[in-house]
Amino acid sequence: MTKTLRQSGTLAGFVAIIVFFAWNLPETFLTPRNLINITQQLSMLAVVAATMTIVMVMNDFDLSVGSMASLSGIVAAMLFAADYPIWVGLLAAVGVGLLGGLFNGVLVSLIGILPFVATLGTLTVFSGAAFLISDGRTIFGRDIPSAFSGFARGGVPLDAIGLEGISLPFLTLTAACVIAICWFTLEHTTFGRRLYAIGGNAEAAHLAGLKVKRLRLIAFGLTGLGAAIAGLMFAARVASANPTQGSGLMLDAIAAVFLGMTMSRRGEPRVLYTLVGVLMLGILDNGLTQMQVDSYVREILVGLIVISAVAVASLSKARR
Amino acid sequence: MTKTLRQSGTLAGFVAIIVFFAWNLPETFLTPRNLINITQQLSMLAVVAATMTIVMVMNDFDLSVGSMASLSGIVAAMLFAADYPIWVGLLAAVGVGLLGGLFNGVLVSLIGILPFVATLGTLTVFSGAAFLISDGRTIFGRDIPSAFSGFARGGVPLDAIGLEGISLPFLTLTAACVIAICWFTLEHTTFGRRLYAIGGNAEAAHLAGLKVKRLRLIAFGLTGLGAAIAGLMFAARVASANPTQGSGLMLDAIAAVFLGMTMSRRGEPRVLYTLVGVLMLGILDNGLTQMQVDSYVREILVGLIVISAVAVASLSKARR
Amino acid sequence: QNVAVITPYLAQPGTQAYVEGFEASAAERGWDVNVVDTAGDVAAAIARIEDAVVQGVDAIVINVDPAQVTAGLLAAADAGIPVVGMDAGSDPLVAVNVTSNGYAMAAETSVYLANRIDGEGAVVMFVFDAFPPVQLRGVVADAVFGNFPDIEVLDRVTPDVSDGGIADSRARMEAILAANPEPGSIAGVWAAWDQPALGALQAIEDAGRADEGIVITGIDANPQARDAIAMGGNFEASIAQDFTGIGAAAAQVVEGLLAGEDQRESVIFVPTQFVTVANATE
Amino acid sequence: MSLISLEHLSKSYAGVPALSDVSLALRGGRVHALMGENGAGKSTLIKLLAGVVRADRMQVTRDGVPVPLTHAQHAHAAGFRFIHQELNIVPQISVAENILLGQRLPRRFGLAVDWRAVRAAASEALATLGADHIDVRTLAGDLPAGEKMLTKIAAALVSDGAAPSLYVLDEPTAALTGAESEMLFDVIARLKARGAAVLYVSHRLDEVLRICDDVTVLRDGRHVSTGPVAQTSKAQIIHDMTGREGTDTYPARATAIGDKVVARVRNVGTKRLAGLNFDLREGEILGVTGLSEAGQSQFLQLFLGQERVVTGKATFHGAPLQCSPARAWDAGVAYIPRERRAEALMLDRSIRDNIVLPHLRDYGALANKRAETRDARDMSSKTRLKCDGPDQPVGQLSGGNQQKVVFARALHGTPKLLLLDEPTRGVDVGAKYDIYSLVRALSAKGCPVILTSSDLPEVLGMCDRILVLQGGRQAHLLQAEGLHSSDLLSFFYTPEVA
Ligand SMILES: Nc1ncnc2c1ncn2[C@@H]1O[C@H](COP(=O)(O)OP(=O)(O)OP(=O)(O)O)[C@@H](O)[C@H]1O
Ligand SMILES: Nc1ncnc2c1ncn2[C@@H]1O[C@H](COP(=O)(O)OP(=O)(O)OP(=O)(O)O)[C@@H](O)[C@H]1O
Ligand SMILES: [Mg+2]
Ligand SMILES: [Mg+2]
Repeated sequence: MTKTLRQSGTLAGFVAIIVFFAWNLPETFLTPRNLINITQQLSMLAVVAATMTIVMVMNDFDLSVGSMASLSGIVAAMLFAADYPIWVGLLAAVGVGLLGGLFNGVLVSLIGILPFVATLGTLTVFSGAAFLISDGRTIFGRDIPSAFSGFARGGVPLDAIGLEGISLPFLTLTAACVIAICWFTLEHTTFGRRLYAIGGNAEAAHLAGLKVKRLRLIAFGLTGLGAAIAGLMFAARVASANPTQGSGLMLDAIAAVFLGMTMSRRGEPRVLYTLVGVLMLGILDNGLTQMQVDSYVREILVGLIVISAVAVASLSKARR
Repeated sequence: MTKTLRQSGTLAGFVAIIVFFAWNLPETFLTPRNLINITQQLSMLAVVAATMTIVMVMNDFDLSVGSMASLSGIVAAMLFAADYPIWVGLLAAVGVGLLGGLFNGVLVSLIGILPFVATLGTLTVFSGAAFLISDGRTIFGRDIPSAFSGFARGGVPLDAIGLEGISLPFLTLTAACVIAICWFTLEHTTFGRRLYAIGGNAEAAHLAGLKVKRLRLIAFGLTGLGAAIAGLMFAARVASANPTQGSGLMLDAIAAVFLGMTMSRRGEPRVLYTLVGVLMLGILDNGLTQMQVDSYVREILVGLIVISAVAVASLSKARR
Repeated sequence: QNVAVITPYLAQPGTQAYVEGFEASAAERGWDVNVVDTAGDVAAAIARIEDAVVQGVDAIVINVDPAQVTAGLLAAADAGIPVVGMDAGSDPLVAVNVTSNGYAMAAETSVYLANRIDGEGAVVMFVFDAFPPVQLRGVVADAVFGNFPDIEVLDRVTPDVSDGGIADSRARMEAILAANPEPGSIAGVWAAWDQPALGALQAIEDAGRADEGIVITGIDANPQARDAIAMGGNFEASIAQDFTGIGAAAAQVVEGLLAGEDQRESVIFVPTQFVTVANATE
Repeated sequence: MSLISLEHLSKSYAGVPALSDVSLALRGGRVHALMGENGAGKSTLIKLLAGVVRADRMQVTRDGVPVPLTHAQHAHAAGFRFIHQELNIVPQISVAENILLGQRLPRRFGLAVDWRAVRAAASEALATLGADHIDVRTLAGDLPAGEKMLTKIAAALVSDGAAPSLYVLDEPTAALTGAESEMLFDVIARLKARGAAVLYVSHRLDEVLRICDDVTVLRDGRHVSTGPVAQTSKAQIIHDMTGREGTDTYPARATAIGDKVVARVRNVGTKRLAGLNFDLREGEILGVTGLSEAGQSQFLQLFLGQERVVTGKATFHGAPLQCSPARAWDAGVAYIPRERRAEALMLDRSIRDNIVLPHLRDYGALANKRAETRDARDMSSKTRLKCDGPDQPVGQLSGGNQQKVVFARALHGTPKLLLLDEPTRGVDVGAKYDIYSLVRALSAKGCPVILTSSDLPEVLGMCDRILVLQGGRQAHLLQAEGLHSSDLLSFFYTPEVA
């Protein structure tokens, strides 16, 4: 009973928010265009949050995703600026993300540094590297190939299903793919289930013969990869790269995962619930802006709503 | 043996850094004026880190200290601007810090939200509140009484001990007092011992008759108080208040506590080691700037040095 | 009429001033203005532009590099909503950009500084290349100082701006002063905006080196800087953008666009004012 | 029949030897008991064998072929299966996943996990244990303690191809009820019949004599004796373990129970308990038993203020029961929780810190390390704790010695009521006797004791009266005098007599 309440508490809040905006913004909120817009706006955050879920499943963290996103955007943009073909830039950026993630993994799993400290350190390092190779500048304009930034503007036209003039943005599709892969990996592969086992009881996992170190290493690599993809999406969307642009992603991604955790049975992170968390944050921003709520009040409201959702979940859990 | 190495690894690094700068900057680094300067620059961070130690002893966190520092600075400045006497502003700011800290405490201890989520939420709320009441503006100039900003410029002259023209800044003294109080509280009172016990095993502490909820509540209150004091020091030092000025403190404070943890015997946070962590960060900044190291390279170096210190500590711990 | 003002930079005093100028002019015209700050997040600025388009506002005013928010601008163009830039940069998708001439401002302060130190000595520069409008100031100043053979740029510092820019600049300057203890070893400090200039001033005064004649210049002439300049100390000059004027001019442009007028110029420069001790209190 | 021989097993921690050159041969089809006092090195030997702790020196061969053992996976591949001393369940995942932990889950299309096959394999393993009443979809954390252990045992029984050749069980019955233990013994008999070797660690001597074929005794990390069980005796084993004469009986009551009623409980019901009705007198030792999870722990927690009185009236020294552990300890209640690692100990803190934890207030507002150290040392010697000194972290102690630290904590000061939940779990025979003597001494001073244990002889040997719970309800209140294990067991099932 209360278990259901706890699980559905945040979901109920989510639905309440949607109903509230639909009521107050009858013309503009629940329109296909607005909804598709929201998914596009959230696509970068969704990618980071979904891949962040992979490490959080093991009770780990990655604070460096934001600066990794910036760094990978910068790497791609610098290569574009040096007239390398697009695929080189993309590959390099993704490679940097994977390597950076694995570096986090080495620190956390092989050396045994607490994830919080290790990724706090690499946050600084990645961000410094982004500044260093870009010389602190924003790279934009002709340096960014239009095929690259065009990707973020394009989409699959939805005329066929009766939505004239609306298209499903490539960014949304990319995010959907990443989420689907993360979901499948975590929920339906031995690899994913092992990560959950590590999160539940690392010692038991170790005693059962799981290669805890290797698994953690890989998981961090995947999170770094996700951050790099998000960084590329971000750079395409803003048609430019600067060394701080990803920094807002980290706290939001963690908040989304935590919001999601209030929805799951044992309070463990799960990708689809993370997605609900992401949508909740994005819809609040969209709806409150449309209602012309002052940006500062919006900030306070978002904070309070997140706290309340988690508080309701915690309280009903405690009463269980 | 290795235990000693582990404990002294970070300390040895600290000494090595000092020796390195003393060698490379023979005229200017180890001068009384420069050293006193460093202590003054670090005074705010030291206060936040020392009081952050109080919650981290219980394995908790407070991500909201930075925005709490900004908020308390803004509250004081707004009251100064409205021509209230200085003591009213100070009291209100400190009161806000204590209340905010207790609010965190309620969320974490009574409601049972994970500290990371709870304080991530209040970070947003406090920062929104700071923006809202200041209308996003920087408050400065005639609005800040000179008696208030004068405090940050004043100090106790050290002519008596042969340091002509140098004075020990009041900010340094304030930080020293806060650190001394935190140190005494954590190491030499039963209250502090209890906090350490909660960090050791909260469930066991509860069943052994410790008032875990109340203790956590108080500890968070103290951390909020410390953040508010740091916010006031900051506002006095820059003779102005703006709604983001404390935000850099949070990650640095946490980094300092973690650096300190690598020095302690069982990896638990201790105030004096936290202080070494703070000094290490500050000295790196000061020395590298004096050596005209590019700011981006400096950032990377600081990150790498922190990671290496922690890595050495973890490795020697593992080999134990 | 319903106008959305969207910026990631509202925390900057300058942005605030022209947003207020715009709001004042808009109020006179009876417009409904929604100011949206995305706290440094450019992608969120795109999102908020899209939200404003969905919401069906009559015009959008931006203070962000248009090249970075092209996605949002395209959405606005599709919906036929005019976009006006306030100190935003030129772009085909922005009808008009109302701004001050950043190149001229940087040139004026750096030339002032070079002349005050008689074209010789060591200069500390405070720059911030991540933000395009500030970055170009640094480029201009580099060129000016490079043209004086006896001026040596001692350090080119990028302060941490997350604390507002004063405190970290001050710590950097304290370290530089410590590294250069000889009187006269630093001739001037050129800052690309006022906060680092104020931090450097505090550092110099506190180090007891206020009487060495180190010349400081800033840009923006925010009230705190004006106070400092008016004191007649080391902080000698800054340059004031007419923020209120920019806001008002932007409002006027919006009004014209809404009335269906054609805009001939795509950039409108609002005059700046050089501020020294002589006119700081005006 | 295979022969697994372990030779020259040596391991020292920070220079202190935990195991010195121990050799042992395990034969297929035989159950080999490994005995020794707490800290003798049994679990260390097992961890070396499991590949989770690196040996200083070790040579393991099966039928003459060397087996490398530097990782848990090697042990698994060699067909060695383990049930470690501390319960290592993953609470957040299902029983089925726990049972298959460490193996590649069955897949469909070579990609997605085939959940149906996972459940089938897990159910099958549970069925061989006779525990098919456990739903494999339940989250493991929601199971009662005994069923968690059964899950763990089932995990050891699941085989993926290679037929396991060695089963190692480290105190498996410590968390099981009598009936569950019997089930386990059946399984062991079947494994034995299949030709597997079994290495069995337990501090319950009767059990060892009953199911084991051979016995090896360790003392201080050294090999003392090995031989067939049939040719030894309880007294001999105890002598080998402790180096002195000893017994596994219980110290007799020396003083009479007082007349004063200390606690009065009338028709008390709580969320999980009902119909409690009894008086507790000065110096009385009350046993609480029943089937697994019949409410024993809740019963103790009633006096700790963790379980709230909902109906009825309960008083302690005339006042209502305290409503929080903090107040209860203040009122003189001392408590030993069931799960020492989760609920009692700060593993990375010193023995001293752990012992003085509930008594901090007695040392004043300012910390007084000297007095604390003195008291900790005093209590360590009273409980015969094997340690390097009061500054050693508790996590480095053997399981039984950790339990003694918890005991030292509860006995420190002068408790007015002692609550013991499975107090001697994992404690060796000699130390058990010492602990029982301490409990007796306390009761002689008038302190009443409430004890619950799945070890029925312990309950019968120590208690004056025994309260039997059935599904949280008080069913019987018996005089212990003259009662036998089998009699007591039958009361677990007989309905309450009105
Ligand atoms: N005794 C233990 N108790 C609890 N956790 C442990 C224990 N030993 C190791 N771990 C955890 O597991 C990690 C090591 O895992 P493990 O040794 O299985 O790695 P691995 O990938 O198998 O490495 P390798 O194959 O190189 O031996 C440690 O970082 C720690 O978190
Ligand atoms: N991680 C460790 N660090 C230091 N010493 C240890 C560590 N683990 C075990 N020891 C020591 O090794 C010795 C043997 O411990 P072990 O756990 O093997 O005992 P045991 O025979 O299993 O005892 P019990 O019956 O209490 O379980 C003990 O003295 C213990 O203190
Ligand atoms: Mg053992
Ligand atoms: Mg290994």
